[in-house]
Amino acid sequence: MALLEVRDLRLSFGGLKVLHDISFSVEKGAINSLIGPNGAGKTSLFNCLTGFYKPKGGSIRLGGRPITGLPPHRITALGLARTFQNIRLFKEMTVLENAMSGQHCRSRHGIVSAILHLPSQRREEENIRTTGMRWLDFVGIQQHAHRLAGGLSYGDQRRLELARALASTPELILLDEPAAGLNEREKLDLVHLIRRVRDETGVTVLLIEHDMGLVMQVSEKIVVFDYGQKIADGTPEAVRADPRVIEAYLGTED
Amino acid sequence: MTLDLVIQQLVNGLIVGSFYALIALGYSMVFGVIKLLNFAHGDIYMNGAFVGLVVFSFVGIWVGNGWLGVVCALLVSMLAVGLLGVVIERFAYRPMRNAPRLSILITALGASMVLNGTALALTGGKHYAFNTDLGFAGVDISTVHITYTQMVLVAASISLMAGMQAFVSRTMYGKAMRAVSIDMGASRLMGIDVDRVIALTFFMGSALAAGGGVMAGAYYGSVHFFMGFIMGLKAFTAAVIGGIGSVPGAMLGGLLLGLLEAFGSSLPFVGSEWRDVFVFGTLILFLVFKPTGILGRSVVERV
Amino acid sequence: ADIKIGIVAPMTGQLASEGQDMENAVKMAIEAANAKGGANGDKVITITADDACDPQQAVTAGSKLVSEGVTAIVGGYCSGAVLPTLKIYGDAGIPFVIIGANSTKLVAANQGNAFLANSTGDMQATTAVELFKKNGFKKIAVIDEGDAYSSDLAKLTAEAFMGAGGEIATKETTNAGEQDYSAVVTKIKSSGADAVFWTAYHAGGALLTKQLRQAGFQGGIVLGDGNNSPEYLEIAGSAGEGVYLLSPPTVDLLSGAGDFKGKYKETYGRDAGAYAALSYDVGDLIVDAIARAKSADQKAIIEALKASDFKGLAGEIKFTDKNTLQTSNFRPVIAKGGKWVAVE
Amino acid sequence: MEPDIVLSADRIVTRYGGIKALHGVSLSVKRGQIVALLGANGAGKSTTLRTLSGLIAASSGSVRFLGEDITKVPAHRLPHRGLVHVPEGRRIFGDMTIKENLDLGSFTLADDVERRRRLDHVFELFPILARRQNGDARNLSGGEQQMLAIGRALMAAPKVLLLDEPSMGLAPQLIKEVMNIVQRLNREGVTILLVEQNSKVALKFADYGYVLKAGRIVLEGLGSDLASNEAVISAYLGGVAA
Amino acid sequence: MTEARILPAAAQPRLMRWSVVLPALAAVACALVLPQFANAYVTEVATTALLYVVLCLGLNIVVGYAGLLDLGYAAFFAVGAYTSGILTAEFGLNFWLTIPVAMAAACVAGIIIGAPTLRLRSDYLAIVTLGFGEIVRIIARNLDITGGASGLIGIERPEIFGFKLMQVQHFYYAFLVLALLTAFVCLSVERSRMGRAWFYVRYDEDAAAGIGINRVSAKLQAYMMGAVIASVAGCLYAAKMTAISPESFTFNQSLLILLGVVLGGMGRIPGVVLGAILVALLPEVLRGAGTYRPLVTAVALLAIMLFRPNGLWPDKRV
Ligand SMILES: Nc1ncnc2c1ncn2[C@@H]1O[C@H](COP(=O)(O)OP(=O)(O)OP(=O)(O)O)[C@@H](O)[C@H]1O
Ligand SMILES: Nc1ncnc2c1ncn2[C@@H]1O[C@H](COP(=O)(O)OP(=O)(O)OP(=O)(O)O)[C@@H](O)[C@H]1O
Ligand SMILES: CC(C)C[C@H](N)C(=O)O
Ligand SMILES: [Mg+2]
Ligand SMILES: [Mg+2]
Repeated sequence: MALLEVRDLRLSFGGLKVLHDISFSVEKGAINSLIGPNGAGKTSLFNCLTGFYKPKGGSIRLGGRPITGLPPHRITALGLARTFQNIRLFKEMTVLENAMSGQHCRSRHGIVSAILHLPSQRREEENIRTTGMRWLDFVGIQQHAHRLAGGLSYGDQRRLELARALASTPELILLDEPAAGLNEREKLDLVHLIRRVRDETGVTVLLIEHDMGLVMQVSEKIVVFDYGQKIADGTPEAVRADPRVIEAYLGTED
Repeated sequence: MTLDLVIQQLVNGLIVGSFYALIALGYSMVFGVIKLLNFAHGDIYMNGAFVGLVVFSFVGIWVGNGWLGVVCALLVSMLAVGLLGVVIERFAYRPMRNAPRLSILITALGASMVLNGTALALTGGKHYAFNTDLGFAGVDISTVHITYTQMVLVAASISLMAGMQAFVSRTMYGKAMRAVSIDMGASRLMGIDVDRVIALTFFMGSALAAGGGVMAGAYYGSVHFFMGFIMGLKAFTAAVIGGIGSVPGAMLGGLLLGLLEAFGSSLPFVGSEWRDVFVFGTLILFLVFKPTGILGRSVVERV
Repeated sequence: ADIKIGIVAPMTGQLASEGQDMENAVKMAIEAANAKGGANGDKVITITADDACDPQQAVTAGSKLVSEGVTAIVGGYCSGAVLPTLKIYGDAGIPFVIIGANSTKLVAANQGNAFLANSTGDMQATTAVELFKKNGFKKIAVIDEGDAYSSDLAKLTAEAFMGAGGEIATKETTNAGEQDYSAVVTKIKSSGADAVFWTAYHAGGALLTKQLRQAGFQGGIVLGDGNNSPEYLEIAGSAGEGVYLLSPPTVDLLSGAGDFKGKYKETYGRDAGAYAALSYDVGDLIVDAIARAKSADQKAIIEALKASDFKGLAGEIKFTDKNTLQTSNFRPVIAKGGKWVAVE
Repeated sequence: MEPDIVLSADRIVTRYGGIKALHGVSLSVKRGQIVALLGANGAGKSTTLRTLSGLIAASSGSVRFLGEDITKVPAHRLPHRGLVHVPEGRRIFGDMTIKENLDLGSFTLADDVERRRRLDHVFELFPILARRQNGDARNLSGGEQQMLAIGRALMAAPKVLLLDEPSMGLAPQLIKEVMNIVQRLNREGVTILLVEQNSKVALKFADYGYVLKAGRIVLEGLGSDLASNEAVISAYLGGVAA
Repeated sequence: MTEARILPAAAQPRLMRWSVVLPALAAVACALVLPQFANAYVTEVATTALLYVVLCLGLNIVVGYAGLLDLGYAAFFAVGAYTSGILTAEFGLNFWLTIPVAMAAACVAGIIIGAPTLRLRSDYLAIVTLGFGEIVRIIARNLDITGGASGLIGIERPEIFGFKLMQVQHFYYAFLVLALLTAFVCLSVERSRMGRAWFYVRYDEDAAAGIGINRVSAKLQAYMMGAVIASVAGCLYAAKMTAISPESFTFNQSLLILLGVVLGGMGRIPGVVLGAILVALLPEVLRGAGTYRPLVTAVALLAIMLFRPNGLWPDKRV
């Protein structure tokens, strides 16, 4: 069974139909991409998957469990993490604290045990810190742990967002244009990092990207949207050759 | 409640409500442009009433205590207090433009206290009579008597508000105000002098409050240093209920608040001492179901 | 050594004007006493503490006076602010003569050291009921402002009037600082009341009067003692004609106060307000009590106060065993030609 | 000074708080050119544009525009002199309609007939904007917002246009479309200073280019020379950011 | 406009820094001996200052940590004061037993008003809290059990181990203990998982939701914790005043507490404590100004805000 199953998903704002009966699935352990022209509805789909938008119809299943219409924090707890198209870090907090934030839904101590300084609470805190450090290490920015997140370079901020999402120990991670604003070398590093995420942690990846070089390089399957509709779905080779995709999105090479 | 009573309370509510609306409008405009809950707005209203009274007593020597005097007082006060608003913005708020929002809020509180404290020091807390002879003539609808003064008052505040709405939605300067409220930096790139636009907003908002102050002073016949406090609160309430930042929203919010109060005073089974529980209770419930006020935009944050 | 007398009054806040009057008049009395050689030959000095009519500020103001080592304290305009201070002065054993505040709650909370120089709420209620009867008012609307003083007076009067066979048409509460009373006016009119009793202060009283008359209310209007202010008449204007007021003894009503009135205006550049005369008397009374106690000993002063048999501008001050006035000093007056004149 | 230099910066230093973002940047733009300003993340490209358009004050150095020193001229005075800046991230007025956004572009213009004329020109360039003119700008997709941002700038009838990363976040086809429009504008006589990270795209069109690194110009030359010198550029552009 | 940047302490590499601990200890030591040297008035004012310290620390959780603008905080103060006052005066309950009841009452009140409204945007939340504050005050004013407009009088003074708290000094120490306790609680929570969650929500609600934080629940917890602290302060306040009335729980009171939070430097405990002390002291220091007192106080306040827009003692690393 597929890890993520989207069936007949519909979304509209007022009169504007943003998603029309979208269906597709993502297999466990895969790296898939979602592409399409600007305004095709890619980010909106992510927002539906993660509970930020309430779809008008259709269903979403994660690992067989229905998650349609749940609030974002519940969905994260069920194993779906995301990054944002325009970086949304807690800029005024440290890099480590950002990484620690991901584990909120995996820890449980509350106000009372904090006031009482219970030993189990102390241990949990310690655990959150070390786990946070581990993820920083994984994405390669642990040397900046105590700097403010807002002071990181753009590329490092993208990495930190990834670390934060990974810290919630997801099964599926959604990346919204992770390469936007990165230069060629940074993009190469990103491809490498995305592969490591899947290979070393087993997390499934679904990403939105406009950089075709990166998309073709990294994805096993590509879903293509246009005007809120799925117009293609297949391997990079198949998609690249699809005339509808070329017309709507890629354009003719020159 | 009998029908007459309902009509009478409706009239009562509309009259107070039009004052609330007028003051709320300035509140909302200032909020719209610099996202500041201008706690000093009520004191501006109070200052407007005092300036109006001084002018009225002065010109009264020549023109008497009738309409002409009130109109003179209104115009002079709106101009003078409008400028006061500009001065306050210049010296208290502009230096704070990049400060945290709560700090600006506290600065506004400080500005309010300065205006209020000055008025106390100057008047010694005395209540002044604002005696006009506008008369009680009017029309009767069944047992309900509506004076011409009341009609003029409602008409005046509605036309001030309509004018404001037209200004904001039609003119280039009005558009500039909205642009500044959305993005100051980008506005400057359009060639908009942001400081000027903000100053203009304060001028207009303060002038409206002053106009309200003079009208209220003349209508109710008394002026004192504390009169702005409650009015400021009501205006704030009305502005938020209407959907803060929205001009027609402020108007509707003001009228709604006036009506709620009028009918809240004649609740069945309980006395008028429960009025504000009713008013605020209704408002809170309302916000639970319509979280952005009457005309506030429901912005789905794009993530 | 100098004898220190504390004055607590609202010097800021909404009732600052009244507080100013109290301070001025007490000081005038003390200066006059000093000119005659002070108390027991000692010079009397005053220290003013602002309570802003706010309970919390009143407590700090009170403890400031206590710490300054004052011999006695006079003042207090708002019952709400005086109430929590009674404990402080009581514990410190300081004689305290209350000038204005007169809620019956003060009597209950008194620890024996406090004296009410103003007639209490129930005395006023009695006077009010008498006035209603005399004018043939049968159905009264009672309106207060929701503060300690006015709601206490409203309640007492309503009870007293019903006890005397009268009917309460409606009981309403307004908010201090608001200008529009139309909703309440509408309610009063539809209640069929033949008179209105307003128990709060003059600012609201004037507005209410005006709006009642404008709405065509023809019945009687009666005001509590917080309304005696020249400002009331100025603001109410012609609408105020024929309105009754349960007045404290003010300079205009007192035959012997002409000198005081002139001197007050000369010294402070303003007219003497409603409580100026009584404040002057209380200033006098405290010096008199110290003189009678023949020392600055506070217990002795309290005893002397209990035994007071004082005649001042405002009339006589003699206390009951509850430290309240033996005879009410409220006088019903009526507004005629822009002046308060005594009702015979 | 050469007469055909319309915009120039002379050793400008710009700070954010205490931190220097530009360490003496000098550049010049000639009439009718497309000049590219390249550089990695955080190199100071946007800061340079902001300093040129007066959004941030330079702490030293000077900016000249059409022969006048504009270093101290506030930002809002420049559009009607003909210097218009399309900022990074588009910065459209999302709560206002597309038409209102465009109107604001010609804020300083009093002549309604002329405004209408310019509006028609923009609608001709970007037909999608004409179709959705009464809709709220926020609902446009990324690419359409970019068109609106450029269209809004054109409403001021610029002599010199400062464009900050117009290709950011755009689909491949749209990048092409936008760049075509840039070229067309240039042919119509608008001088353009183009900031790009994507050097391939930028150098295809540019007459001249500058490369910024850590707040300093490290390389400049004719567009074609730089384009053939990709290796050198990517050494700078691919280098460690910030 | 940017919010003042506040770093939760967990971010700091070392939790205990002597440069912080030593002055804090010194301040506590001074506070301990103060009544030995001061007269009743000074002690009274200092007690008020401590009351504001507690209230401001409580409100700081709501405003400073969770970023919720609360204009009706005095309501919870009132809930505490009235619960304790009524239970001791009318039902003869032991003062100390009233505290847990008051805490529970504040929690319930916090949930009733907070649960449906905390998702509102800041300015709308402001009016809801303001309205709630007024509702609580008017209810207290209109009910018989609360003593109506005159309030409750003759509230019993508490006893502890047979010792009756009577004088200002006694209450001074009681409030000092409460203030220290509150500071300790705030410090502990600030550095914990929930404390961080508040900061996350405050800086970016959507991002917080995206990483699995329940925004409404986090806000509600902050709101309730603030409510509980105010209610405990209210209990002690009632016992100290022996007479409480609706006039002590006005909108102005709420503003004053907010003022203390922002004036000193929102979000960090030392700043808030300083602000609270200032709010209590400033009007007293300026007593000499008479009728001009409000004006002078206001000018002083404005000057502070204009010269130190982030508060007097903001976080150093801003
Ligand atoms: N909250 C909203 N209100 C109204 N319209 C919206 C909203 N969110 C998205 N839309 C509209 O839905 C359509 C799809 O937008 P979406 O952001 O999903 O596009 P996208 O495929 O991610 O584009 P891009 O590549 O530019 O990011 C657009 O037309 C957009 O204007
Ligand atoms: N508002 C700001 N406050 C503080 N520092 C800033 C600000 N904006 C930019 N900086 C800093 O100034 C330097 C130059 O930034 P600038 O935005 O000009 O770079 P850029 O070349 O445009 O990069 P990008 O390609 O990411 O847009 C960077 O180190 C950046 O961190
Ligand atoms: C009329 C006033 C002297 C009464 C006083 N305000 C009180 O509260 O008791
Ligand atoms: Mg997108
Ligand atoms: Mg940039």
